[in-house]
Amino acid sequence: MSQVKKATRHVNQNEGLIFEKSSPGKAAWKLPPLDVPEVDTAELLGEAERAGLGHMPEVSEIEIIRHFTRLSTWNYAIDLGMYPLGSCTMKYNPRVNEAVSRFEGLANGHPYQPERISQGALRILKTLTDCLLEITGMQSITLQPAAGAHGELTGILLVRAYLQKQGNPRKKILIPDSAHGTNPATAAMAGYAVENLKSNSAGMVDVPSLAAQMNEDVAALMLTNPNTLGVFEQEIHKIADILHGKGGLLYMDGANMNALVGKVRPGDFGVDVMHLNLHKTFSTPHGGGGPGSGPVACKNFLEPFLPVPVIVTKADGTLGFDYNRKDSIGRVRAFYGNFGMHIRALAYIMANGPDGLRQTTEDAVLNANYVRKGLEGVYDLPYKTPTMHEVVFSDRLQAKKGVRTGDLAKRLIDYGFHPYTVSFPLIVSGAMMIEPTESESKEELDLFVDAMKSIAEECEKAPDVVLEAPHSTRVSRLDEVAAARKPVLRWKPQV
Amino acid sequence: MSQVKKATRHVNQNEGLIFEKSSPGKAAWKLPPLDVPEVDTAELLGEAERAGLGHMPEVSEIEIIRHFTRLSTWNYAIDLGMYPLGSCTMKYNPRVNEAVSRFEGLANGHPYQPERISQGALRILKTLTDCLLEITGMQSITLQPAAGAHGELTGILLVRAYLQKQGNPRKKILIPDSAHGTNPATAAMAGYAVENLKSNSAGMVDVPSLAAQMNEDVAALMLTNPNTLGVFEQEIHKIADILHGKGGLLYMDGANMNALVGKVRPGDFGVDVMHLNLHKTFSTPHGGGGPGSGPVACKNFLEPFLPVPVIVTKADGTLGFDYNRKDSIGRVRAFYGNFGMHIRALAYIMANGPDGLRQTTEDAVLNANYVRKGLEGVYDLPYKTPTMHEVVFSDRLQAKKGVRTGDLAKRLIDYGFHPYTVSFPLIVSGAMMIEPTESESKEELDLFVDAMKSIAEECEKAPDVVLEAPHSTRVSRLDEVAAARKPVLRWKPQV
Amino acid sequence: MRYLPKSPADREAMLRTLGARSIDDLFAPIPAEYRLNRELRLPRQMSEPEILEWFQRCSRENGKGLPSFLGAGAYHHYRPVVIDTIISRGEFLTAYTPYQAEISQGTLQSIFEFQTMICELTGMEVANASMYDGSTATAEAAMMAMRVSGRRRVVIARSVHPEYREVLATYGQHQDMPLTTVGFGDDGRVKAAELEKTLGDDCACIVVQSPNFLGTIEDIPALADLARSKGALLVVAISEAVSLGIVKPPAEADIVAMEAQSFGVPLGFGGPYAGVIATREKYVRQMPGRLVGETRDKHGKRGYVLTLATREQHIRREKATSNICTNQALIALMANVFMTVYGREGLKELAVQNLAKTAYARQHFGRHGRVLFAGGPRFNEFVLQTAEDPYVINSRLLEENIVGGFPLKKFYPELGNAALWCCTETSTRASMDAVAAALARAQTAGNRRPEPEPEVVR
Amino acid sequence: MRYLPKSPADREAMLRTLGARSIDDLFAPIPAEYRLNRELRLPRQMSEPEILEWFQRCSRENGKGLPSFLGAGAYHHYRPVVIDTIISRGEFLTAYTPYQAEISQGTLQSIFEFQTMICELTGMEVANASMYDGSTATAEAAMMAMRVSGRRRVVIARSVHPEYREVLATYGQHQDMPLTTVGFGDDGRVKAAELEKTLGDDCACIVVQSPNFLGTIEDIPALADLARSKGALLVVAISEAVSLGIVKPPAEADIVAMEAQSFGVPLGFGGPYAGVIATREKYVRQMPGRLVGETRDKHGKRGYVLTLATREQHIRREKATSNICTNQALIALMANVFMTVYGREGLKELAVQNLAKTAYARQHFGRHGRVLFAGGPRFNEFVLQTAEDPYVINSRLLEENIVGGFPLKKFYPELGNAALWCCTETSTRASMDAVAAALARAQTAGNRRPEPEPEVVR
Ligand SMILES: Cc1ncc(COP(=O)(O)O)c(C=O)c1O
Ligand SMILES: Cc1ncc(COP(=O)(O)O)c(C=O)c1O
Repeated sequence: MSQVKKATRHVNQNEGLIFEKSSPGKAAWKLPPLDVPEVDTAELLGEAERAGLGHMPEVSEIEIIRHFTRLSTWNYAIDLGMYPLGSCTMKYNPRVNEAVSRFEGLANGHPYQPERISQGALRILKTLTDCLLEITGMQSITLQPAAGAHGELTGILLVRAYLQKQGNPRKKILIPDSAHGTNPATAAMAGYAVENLKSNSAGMVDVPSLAAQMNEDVAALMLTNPNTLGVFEQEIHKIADILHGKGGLLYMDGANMNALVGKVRPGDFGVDVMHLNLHKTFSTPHGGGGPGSGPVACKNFLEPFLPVPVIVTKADGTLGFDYNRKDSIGRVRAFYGNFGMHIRALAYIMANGPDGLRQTTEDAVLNANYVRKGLEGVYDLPYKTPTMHEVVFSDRLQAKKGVRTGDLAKRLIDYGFHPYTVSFPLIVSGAMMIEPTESESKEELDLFVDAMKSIAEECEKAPDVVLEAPHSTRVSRLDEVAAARKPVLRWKPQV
Repeated sequence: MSQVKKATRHVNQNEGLIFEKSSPGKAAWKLPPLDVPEVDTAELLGEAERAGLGHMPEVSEIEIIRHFTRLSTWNYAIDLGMYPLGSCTMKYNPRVNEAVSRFEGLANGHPYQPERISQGALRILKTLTDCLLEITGMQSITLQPAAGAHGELTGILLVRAYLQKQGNPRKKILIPDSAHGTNPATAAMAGYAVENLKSNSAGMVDVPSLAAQMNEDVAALMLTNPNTLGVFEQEIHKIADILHGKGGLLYMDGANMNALVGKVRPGDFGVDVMHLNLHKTFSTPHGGGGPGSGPVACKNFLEPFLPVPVIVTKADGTLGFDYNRKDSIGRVRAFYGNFGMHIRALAYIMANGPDGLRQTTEDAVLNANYVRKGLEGVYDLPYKTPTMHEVVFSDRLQAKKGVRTGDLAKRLIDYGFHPYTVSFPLIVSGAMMIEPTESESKEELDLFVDAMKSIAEECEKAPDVVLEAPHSTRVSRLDEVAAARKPVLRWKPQV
Repeated sequence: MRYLPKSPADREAMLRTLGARSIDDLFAPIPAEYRLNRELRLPRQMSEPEILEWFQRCSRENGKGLPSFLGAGAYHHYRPVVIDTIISRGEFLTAYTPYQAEISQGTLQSIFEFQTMICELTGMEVANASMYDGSTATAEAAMMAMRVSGRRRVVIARSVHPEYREVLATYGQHQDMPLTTVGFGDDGRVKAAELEKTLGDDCACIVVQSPNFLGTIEDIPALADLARSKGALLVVAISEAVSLGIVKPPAEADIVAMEAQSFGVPLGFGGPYAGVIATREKYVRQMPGRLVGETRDKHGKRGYVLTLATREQHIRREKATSNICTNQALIALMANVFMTVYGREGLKELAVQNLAKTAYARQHFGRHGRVLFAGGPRFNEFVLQTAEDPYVINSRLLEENIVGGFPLKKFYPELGNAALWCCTETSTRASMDAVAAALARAQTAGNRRPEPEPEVVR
Repeated sequence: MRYLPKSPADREAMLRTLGARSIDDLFAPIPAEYRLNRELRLPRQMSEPEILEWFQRCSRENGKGLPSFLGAGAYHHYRPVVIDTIISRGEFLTAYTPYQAEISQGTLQSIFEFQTMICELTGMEVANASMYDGSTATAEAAMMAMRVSGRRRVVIARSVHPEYREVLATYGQHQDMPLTTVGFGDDGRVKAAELEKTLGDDCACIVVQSPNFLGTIEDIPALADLARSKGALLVVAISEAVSLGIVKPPAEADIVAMEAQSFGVPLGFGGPYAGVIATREKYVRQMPGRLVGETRDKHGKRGYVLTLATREQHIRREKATSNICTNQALIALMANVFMTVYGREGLKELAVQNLAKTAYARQHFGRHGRVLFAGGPRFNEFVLQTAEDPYVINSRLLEENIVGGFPLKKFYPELGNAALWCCTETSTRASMDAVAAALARAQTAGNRRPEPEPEVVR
């Protein structure tokens, strides 16, 4: 692997399960002395008292620090390098956002504390909603959803409530075959049937078939724009017209909003309702899978249906929550959403300002096109349509040597990169979905292109090296089939 | 290396020098808008204005986070595993100490702010001095020295000032041949000649020769107790008597105080003045080389000579600094010492309490003896005297195969450990100085003993594996000779 | 912009490579009529100190550090320092969902440990990590019960957190899920008789919370028998996880829907928190959310992977058990560290301190009001009925910089001037005595003397 | 104890292995008469929340967050957030001195970068990382000059930080180092004539500070010529590192002794800070402190090692260039990150803002007092002489929650009612205006009108 420029191998600590380090009498905790009389738990709880805590661990503080520090060194992360996962928008997570979210009054604010002493939190929520509305060009918004999929559900429930109010909720949701899995799953949760919409040869919604499939049974189209091919739906105006013409609504999955911020606003091109992923476009950390935040923005006619509570400015100029909204779809979550993520997203918007956000979008699109340029010809590009923030190749050329997208991905690990998104979108067989985001320097992109080229060569010269990858990690390819066949989902003491 | 249980190899990011990532126009900084009129720098500074900042880097924030995160993954650390450096006392650094040291009023307190608004910092300093005096059994103390060696200098200057006041500063300092290099270096800085004191076959001060060498020219003996062999000077009372008998003073290097805390107090066995290493015994982090803190504790007769200022309780009960001390040796440092380390050490003492500190000492000694037991016979133990907190082996047995202590140390790296202290103390040829500290679990110690045994075997079966070590690191053995012959001490742009 | 790693020269070079004249060429696909030809109207680009100052002000205006007796689904427990030390490591904070197992073993093993500890604490056999929060976990648990049982009606206790019930209603409204609500008795527990009556063979599950919203611990074994006798599942929601340190686990339940916030997660004005669903092994394929399983690599080395993905949206699409994708992983890691710090003995001691503080408050507050539902066992919350309107009492307390209990009028008007008071290990005797004094004043201010509390708690 | 990773069983098992009856057996070597047969009299073992609360109280009673105009060797500059993010990583925080290069490349490369940046900023050829602080660095620099020159007398400007001079006196007192102090003129600079007079061929070096303690920038080129003409070295101390962003570097000096605190190190009530010594290549073997050098491994891969160790105590013992061992490495890393964040352009802009704020304060404060040493160029400090005693003014300002300038009486009684005022980028116009207003009141209160400042600063 002499051609690997970005990474090498280094000694790395092993570490067992925490339960394997436990022994009775070790402790990492200490409570302050009790300043009230002790109680007889048996007397207070009777039947309800618990006997013991089974196999919960007993370890010391240093063992905990070492345990998790060692584990952490087994992870890849944005802080270590490029994370080209298409659709996931793995961008830099600014540290000032972490600092402000830990300020005592914000970190320790109770969701039910009186509004009088919640003005700080309310101002954050209000300021963020104002910013997001300006960015999306929409008219109203809720910050309650905890993630994108949660936002989708909220948005489709808004659609349904609105149509219901019109007299007929309708039966189905149209979803392009390139859509993310959460879209159909969401439609189902909202009680709708899913009808697939096929893409045309340019990777866009096939407008004629949309026209053909659109009718009074269709509640809405869930459109991702730019779509999962990184292609902007150029006929968006026609699409919107067709839907609206038949009384349907246009839902936009805003997961790819990072291709549009500061350049174009969904509210201006006919979108009725959309969600944002603050953990993508607005840099809140992914944290190994979450938390996220999925605000839903809509046009005024959907506003009456938003989840309770909504933020209002009261007569005395202070901010508060309004719960009294008869048409609301109700709550989608307790309290007000992932407030900690709202803080971070707002801090990110403030750090960027209008110019910074625009530049960010431009760099994201520039990077994606730069990677496309570098890899065109080396890997098969099924759709030649212009690329926005991400580009999707296929493994067609390498498949001839028996190397598939999943193998190429694993090999990237040896080159010091996290793999791209594998086998998605489904409309591209052997998809390799690459989203560099704006956070990558030219240097890092060049290294990535080199790595991908070198892997393509390996496919020609020594496919086994790729098929057996990764070679540089502390564990080699893990047996996922066995894991699913006889699931072992928890540790159990040896008997 | 199948027998290596503790570590394996894992992919690790490469990273160039920050200067190699710089390019004009990148920036990680932004200042708030100026709220006062701009100025003409040329007019203000004239001749004194600077032209440019040469090759200072220009990089973005994410590049900085990645740069230092990647670099950090090349380091070994206590947080990753056992750090058996003899004499260095690499113990767990509690995180609560880091938290309290960052509290705004403490982190942003200016050393010259009025005493009226410095009571918090003063209370910390006062409380710490009280604790350290109780722990050492001494009568007075200064927290000003920034590290152990700095404390040594301060202590010897106290000795000198005292003797001077008696009429004769005397000429030399006696230092056992097992002493740390800072001891003789310190004596020289204080204007004293150094006279070596040889150890006896038990690794202790040879009392007869001490008696022989002691005379009116000797200002003091600098004694490390337990000494660098981990041996407690059992004849300490005789030693003290001999010195005092001839008007000399007993200085104790307290670097190994972690073997004594809560079990015995230097003030009780005849020590006149000593330093403590808060970054050893009291857990302040080593930070890759520092900062530390080296308070100096003494008996009352040396108190008048302490550096200015000293902390005093004023008539109104508030705390303050006293600068007006005619016999003081003067300052050894600006301001009051490494205050941040004082905070951490005090937090550590509070977290432990009397029982915790005693238990800590007991565990440290228990661990050292456990390692000694495990390795006796496998490695040569030059001194059979009972072990306190550390144990010193020699490479005599392995040297027969041409493998020296430095080689064995490098091989330990492949086994996932940081090496022990190599070739110190000097009285043991091929010294292997091992101090586990109390922070190691039985599990970690067993792994260490296994590793050392397995390396000893390798010396028999395959010495080259050891001589060529380390094999698992991102760089192999570095050429230190070349580095010293033609020193390259800074980056320069390629021309 | 300081987060962007490009110099003007880099951008030019890249554009040249692309043969583009300007960056706008790359945005040509966007129909001209929609393009934004102005900068967004947002606050100007701010420096780091300005941002810190802006949020510092918000923090100061958000009840910074006041002692509080609020619980009601969000609990103030002490957070060991190591939690933030660990979750702040970039390798955890800035990693994605661990789909690529070979470079995600840190996240995967920690989730596996989390799943194990949740099973130990709840008495269930499998647990996921994670759902959005306790409310959505409860809703998803009910829908899971529908899939398992093939039935549709959900019976829920009125003593389940009102906002959890609202979320269930929202989730269920288009799932053809009839919802029946059952009230609570004088002991604060769900009315068994009423429950039995409404149960029929159309019932997918009974949903209760324990300790419930009124602080009372439900009789889980009895409820489980009842459910089983009607072929329904028992779903137990837990919003105060610390109770598991001393309260018998709901081992007889079929599904546990839990809010892990109490385990080291900041109150954070309501989020992010972490929901968890735990259940029996036999139901695992109907679970929503991610699961980590143990396996081996090709050299036989132990390792961990995401497993049973065929339940999930990215494979199953509209047939998935849920649409959840991004979850609350980092928050689950906080809870993981918290559980590890306290462990076997600490969690018990912690819970016992909560009991003791609450008993003290209950006794002293009780002198100046009426403790409702005094019959049933409880953990760290109790309902106090006062002569005066709790909102009035609270505003007076606020003058003394104390945040009073949660007034129940909004959700349970029938309880009159009642408030839900919560004490944790962080409640000081001093603050409790201050409240007692204020209540005494309120009492004399009040228009009628409430009856003294029947039984006194030691 | 929660930091100790042992169970009672572990301890027993280990004692058994050792054949010891009890732990006391292991302490038998300590003569019985000295053993402590009681617990230490210390505060009882405290829990984490108690410790946090104790120090939180100390923090509140330590002037928490007041705007301050104190400089005088310790400067309040904004600290970018990433500094603590980076230095908090265990791999930096809990590592030892990088003697084992193969597992210390992170620390070593970062020090190499630090050395490079210090050279770029100071105009020197080599730099170490680090000395205890600016004061000890200055003392060690003087002793280094003695070694280099083979001469003994040290001539130091009275405008060098008084505490630096005290430390030099302490270090030098037994080094047979005669110390001559030279005063300053009306422009605040060292008196060249007086300096020239005292210089002789016994002089090892001239020690000046620039900007000096009175805020004035010294004429380094002239001083260097003077020194060279007498075969003495020029040692330049720098206590305000941020000045290097806009002030000409002391490239003509032979040794620079620097305090790096201004580069992202918290004021921390005086420490820990980081001293640095930089000099010419030809003097490198006389330098104290650690040096990192570039080299190769056996495969030709670039790497870094501690080098020229033969200067150090662990090799040279009493012949070492210094007794320093533990230094201030982590603080140097803070400075390293700070320099990297601001870099080539940022450090200049930062310095310019300091100039502008100071010019504003000087102009407005100057209306109510007399700005001394107005002739010479300065960076972010100036001396204001007032009618009223500065201590009195300061106590009045403190009532308005502002910390005033540093009264100079203590060190320079001849300056009368003079104080040293410092403004940085963190000084707000509002706070400066508040001070100006207070000074105006003080002036009218004062018994005599001081002459108006001769020249006005824009
Ligand atoms: C296009 C698209 N839609 C929806 C989602 C779901 O968003 P979340 O994971 O925040 O629930 C994703 C996330 O990967 C996505 O890429
Ligand atoms: C025995 C001994 N004495 C003195 C010192 C010097 O202490 P410091 O490094 O804090 O200056 C050390 C440090 O290693 C030591 O081990």
